[in-house]
Amino acid sequence: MTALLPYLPILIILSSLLPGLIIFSLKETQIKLRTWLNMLGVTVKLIFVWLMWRAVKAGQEVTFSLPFLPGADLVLHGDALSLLFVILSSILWLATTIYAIGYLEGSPLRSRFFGYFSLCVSATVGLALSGNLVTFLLFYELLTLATFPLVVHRGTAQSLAAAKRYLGYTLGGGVLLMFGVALLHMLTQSPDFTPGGYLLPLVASDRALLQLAFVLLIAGLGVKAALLPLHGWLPQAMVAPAPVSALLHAVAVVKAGAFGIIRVVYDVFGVQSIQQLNVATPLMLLAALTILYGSWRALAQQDIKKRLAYSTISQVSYVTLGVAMLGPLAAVGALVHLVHQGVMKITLFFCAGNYAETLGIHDIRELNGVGKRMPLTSLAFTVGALGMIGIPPTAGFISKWYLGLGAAEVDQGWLIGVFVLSGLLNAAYFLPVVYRIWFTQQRLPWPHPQQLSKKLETHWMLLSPPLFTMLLVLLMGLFASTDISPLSWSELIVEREFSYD
Amino acid sequence: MSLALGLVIIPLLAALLMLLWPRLARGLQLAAALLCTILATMLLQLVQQEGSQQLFIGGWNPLLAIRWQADSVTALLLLLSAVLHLLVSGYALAVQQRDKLAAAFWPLSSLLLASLQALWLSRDLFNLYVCLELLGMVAVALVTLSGDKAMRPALHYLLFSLFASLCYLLGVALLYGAYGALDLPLLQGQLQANSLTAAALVLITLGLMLKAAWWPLHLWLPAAHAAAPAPVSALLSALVVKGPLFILVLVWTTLAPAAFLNVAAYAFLVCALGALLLAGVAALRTPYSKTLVAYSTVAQLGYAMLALALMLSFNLPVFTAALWLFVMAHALAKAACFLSIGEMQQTLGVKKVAQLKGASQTMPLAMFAFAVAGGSLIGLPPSGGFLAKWVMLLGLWQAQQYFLLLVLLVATLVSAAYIFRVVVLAFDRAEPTAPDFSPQLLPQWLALLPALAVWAMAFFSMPLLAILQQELS
Amino acid sequence: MGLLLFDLVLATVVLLLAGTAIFSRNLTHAVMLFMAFGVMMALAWARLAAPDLALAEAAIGAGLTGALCFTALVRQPAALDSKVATSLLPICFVALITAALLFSVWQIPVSPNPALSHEVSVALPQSGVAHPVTAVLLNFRSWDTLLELLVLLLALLGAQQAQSSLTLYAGWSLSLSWSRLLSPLIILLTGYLLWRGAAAPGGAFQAGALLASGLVVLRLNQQLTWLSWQNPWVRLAALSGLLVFVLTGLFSLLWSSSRLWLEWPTAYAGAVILGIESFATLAIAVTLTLLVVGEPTEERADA
Amino acid sequence: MLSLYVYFTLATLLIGFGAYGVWRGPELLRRILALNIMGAGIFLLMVTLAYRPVLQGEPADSVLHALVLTGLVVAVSATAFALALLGRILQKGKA
Repeated sequence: MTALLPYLPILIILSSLLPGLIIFSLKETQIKLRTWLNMLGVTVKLIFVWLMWRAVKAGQEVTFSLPFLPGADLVLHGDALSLLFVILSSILWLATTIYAIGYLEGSPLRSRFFGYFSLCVSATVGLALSGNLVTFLLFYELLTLATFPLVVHRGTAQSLAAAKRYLGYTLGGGVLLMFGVALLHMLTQSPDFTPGGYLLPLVASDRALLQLAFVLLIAGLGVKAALLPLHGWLPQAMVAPAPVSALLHAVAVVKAGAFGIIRVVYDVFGVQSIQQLNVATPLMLLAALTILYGSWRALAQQDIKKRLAYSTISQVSYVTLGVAMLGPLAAVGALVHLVHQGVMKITLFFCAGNYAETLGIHDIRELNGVGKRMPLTSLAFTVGALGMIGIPPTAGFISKWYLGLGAAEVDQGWLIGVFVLSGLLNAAYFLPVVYRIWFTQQRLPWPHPQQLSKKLETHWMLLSPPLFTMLLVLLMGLFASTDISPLSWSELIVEREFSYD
Repeated sequence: MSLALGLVIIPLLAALLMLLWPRLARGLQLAAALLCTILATMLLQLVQQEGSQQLFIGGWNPLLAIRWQADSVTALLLLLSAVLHLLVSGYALAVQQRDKLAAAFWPLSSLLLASLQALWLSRDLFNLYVCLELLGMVAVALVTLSGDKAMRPALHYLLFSLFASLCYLLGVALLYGAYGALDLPLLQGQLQANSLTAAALVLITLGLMLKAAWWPLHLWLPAAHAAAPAPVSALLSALVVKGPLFILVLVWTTLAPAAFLNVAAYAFLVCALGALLLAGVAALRTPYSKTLVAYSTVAQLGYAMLALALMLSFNLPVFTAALWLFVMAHALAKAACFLSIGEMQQTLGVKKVAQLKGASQTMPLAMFAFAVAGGSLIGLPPSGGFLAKWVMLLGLWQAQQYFLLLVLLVATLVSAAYIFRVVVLAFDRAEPTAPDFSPQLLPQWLALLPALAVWAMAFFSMPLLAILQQELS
Repeated sequence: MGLLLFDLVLATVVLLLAGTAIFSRNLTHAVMLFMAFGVMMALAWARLAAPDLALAEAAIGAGLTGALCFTALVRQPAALDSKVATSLLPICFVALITAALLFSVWQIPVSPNPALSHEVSVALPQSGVAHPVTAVLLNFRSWDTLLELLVLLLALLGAQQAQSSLTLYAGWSLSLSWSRLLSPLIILLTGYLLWRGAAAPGGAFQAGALLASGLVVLRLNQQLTWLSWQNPWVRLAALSGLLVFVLTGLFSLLWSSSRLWLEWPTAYAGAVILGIESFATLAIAVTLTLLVVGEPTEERADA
Repeated sequence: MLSLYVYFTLATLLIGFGAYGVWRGPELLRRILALNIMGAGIFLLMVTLAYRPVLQGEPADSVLHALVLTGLVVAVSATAFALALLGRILQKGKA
């Protein structure tokens, strides 16, 4: 067992990479084999993740490294923070895979889709496990490359345009990140991520360069995290199939950016250097602005997925904001929101996809009375929406609570104002939808109804994932104080991050 | 040194035998390519263990004889050309019947390898002239394999190439007139900074820049490279333009007096900027897919120029490493690009970029090869192109060249734009161009091989850099 | 003084010929002037103590190139009157560059670095031949010569790729009897030139070019119909120079003590060089002939 | 001594003429001719360089002579190739 331990990180990546590569070579008609491979990959990955979780919880270091660049090996490292992201993406991958199999039933080019889908998750997990900046950069770019075919998958003029824009933003961001990483590498090589950062000795001598590096890194990561001026790709990328949107928004892309910001702030620069460099406040302002802007724009969208997209822009910046506050409580809020937002947003996207796939509904105004036709889906949607607003006992409440506490802790009272305002806006764009679903009568016939199941409201593969994630949203909220909740895990991480001295 | 000799003589003899017995051509080609690859690997090991090797041909005094030298860079280049020759030969074998590849391809490509290997090894100014001329003639002869449509580009290429060789020869003649020697190591440090030397160096540089298609002297390249058959374009873009580049680096790093270095660096810098930005934009605008790849060659050579300029103005070893890394990464990636584009052109029967629509459905492997190779051209990790760019970035940060960093940023985005211009189109599902015949798998895989090789390069960065560092110490 | 006057007159003539060749309105005239230019050039080289080169230039530079140009001329479109664009800006530009070049050329030291020439005279006794140019070509820098043979071969291979089906030598009509009389003479002369090359001006290229001219004449008179690339023996002959060169090199590599590439043992050097030269002559002659006359095709019948 | 400069000048002028012809030549054939004239200028320069020792009563520089001989063959080969290509182009133009 212990002999396996150092190889766990690479095994976790390979468990989705290898099935992905095999799936590429499959014929369109080999559906069974493809499904089987997908499921095998997920299961194996979950087993490996569980093993790693046990090890990390027991305080063991799990590191795998390959020689790569001089001064920067390819390091895969399992610590508490990376595990948080790994677990999130593995579990949500399971849900999304099932969902995608149901969603794409009968559509062409599925081998290509599932191949890239697996590559995408491999890249995300690799990114989570990256042990230094160079490795992170590598997986960050691979993630761009793996998600691009998914965004463009439908092959319509609209998705081509969206994919071009997506590439323009993300490759640009990738280049900025690369420049920043190279700058830091020139200054100190690329050591492993260390709690508390490794740049403190340089703050006095290379202040300006470090500030520049911070700006470059945040700009590069901000593209994926959809920070304010760099968010333009996200609403357009909505043309992708629903499982892709779900994955992009909840797990892979935006979270990769947010996760990167966490890593850069805590494990590369460290709280102390950030404070001395005076770079946290601009980031905080930017994040706050993005939160309000995203919510405000979401209000005006009539397309369900577009509204969810702007909501994502807003919600992901909670994570950034929590990181930028530099206080332990805010950090807990940020980390736990990373998980909670992922689960809630994926629920919402699954539901939106169900509406579109079963009844052909894309517009909010067509949702009238859908609660009667699709009660389970609508229930999941409602729970997700309530979570987004931050109503107890959902998971969203927990994270917002901690973020508010964090703001008070670092004496940034105005941020609480931001949270309240954003919460109100969230309510303003989610509650009317919920109202329409449950409390209004159907006026028009469904745009494009399909009979996907005899007994259930829709195909079971489409129905079970949102129910599963809905359950998670509730459980994470209700059992937040138990040992295995994301909250206590986040507290563990923060304890390790902030107690380095 | 007998290894190096084998590297030149084996393809040469193979070519002669192919001409005598055309029936044996394919077998001989493959055998020679394999043998050369093995020998080149052995030579690289030898050089790593025992340091650089020298040979005075005929055993005469250094003043009289032609000198061969196999240092680590040379050994790497020898290996690179042998490997690429092998890969391209494999592809050519796979498609020869379908594409009606002329029988002359085999001896000519073998001669190309022989002349390249002779060029890498030579350290004699006049012998380099003969090698250059040889290389130019083989290249033109290979371009003509495409038949009628290639004749005019081929003739233009030949005229440019001849003019360039004459410029080079004139420069060499002036140097000989002034210093009475042709051997590079002997001339090292001898040159004085006067107008005669300046004129000689300018002429040599001009000739070599023309041959290497350095912006703004690249005008012959896109037409010639686009007109040739795919395996030939691959060889031309990957290897042939690197020959003059190699000589240029040799001349400027060993010969040029220190007083000239700054001026030259500025000149190269301007050319590099022009290449990176303007040629990149040209690649973005051309309607033809092969021309796009050819312009990308011009643009990518800009990185090599930039590295050379930086090498001359800053005494940082990273730039030397960056230069050769760029050369190698570009060679592999460009070969893959040309082979995959050629494969798609043949199968789909199209020439324009816009007609590659939907290629990721009809020919996924070839498109994948193009994208993967393109990733290296852009500099995405973990590819050879990334490695080169990374090394250069470190150097630029170290030298605090913020303007150049900005240029590099823009150039990277431009290259990403022209690569993804093709890749995005390939995902278009509306009315994809239907293949003329069912796509063949083997050639597509063979086109993918160099692309995979360039991505593998990043994982050998430590040994590669070690080899390149050995050169500097 | 007289010599200087000769130089000046010669220079003026050469310059005039070159200028008119480039600027003449009529392409046919241009080619003829170019041939005359070649002859004058040969004269200049003879004056500059380079008889080998004068010979080669007369045969190759003026004769062969001229002949090739004429064959291309036949295919030029009828409208032969043309004018070199003489706009002011390019002329000034080129003139400026030329002036700069001239300035640099004048800086070349009049007394050269003697090291290399000295080295040649020291090494000459070991080279196996008495004529220094031949020693340089086939011993000191034999690698250059080998590659040069390869260049020649490549020209042939390239030209074959560009082979046009139409051959246009119908205009040539030298009588058969003349050519029959000429050919033995030419072969004799070739042998002489080759043999002489070891000690005095002359050698493989001059001899090869001469032999080629004889072969061309015969070939154009419908003789030697076997002389085509399709014939394996002809191919062997065209490749023989290179093959013998390389194989001799490899042989000496294996048998000599120092195991150096292209090192001829002093005792056999003379014989080795003569052998290589003979085959080189044959190869050059065949290659040049094939270059000039091209492949015979069916359309030739109407000649 | 002065002769040397006469030939130096002649060579340079030939190179200049040739370069101009290559650049502005109206027909491809003319450009090929001009290239040959430029080449002849360079060879003349080399022959003149080789002549320098003769002024001091020594034999001419045989290495340079050999180089010129090699250069001549290379030049004629290239010209032959270029003319063959030209022939093909012109023939196609006619057909």
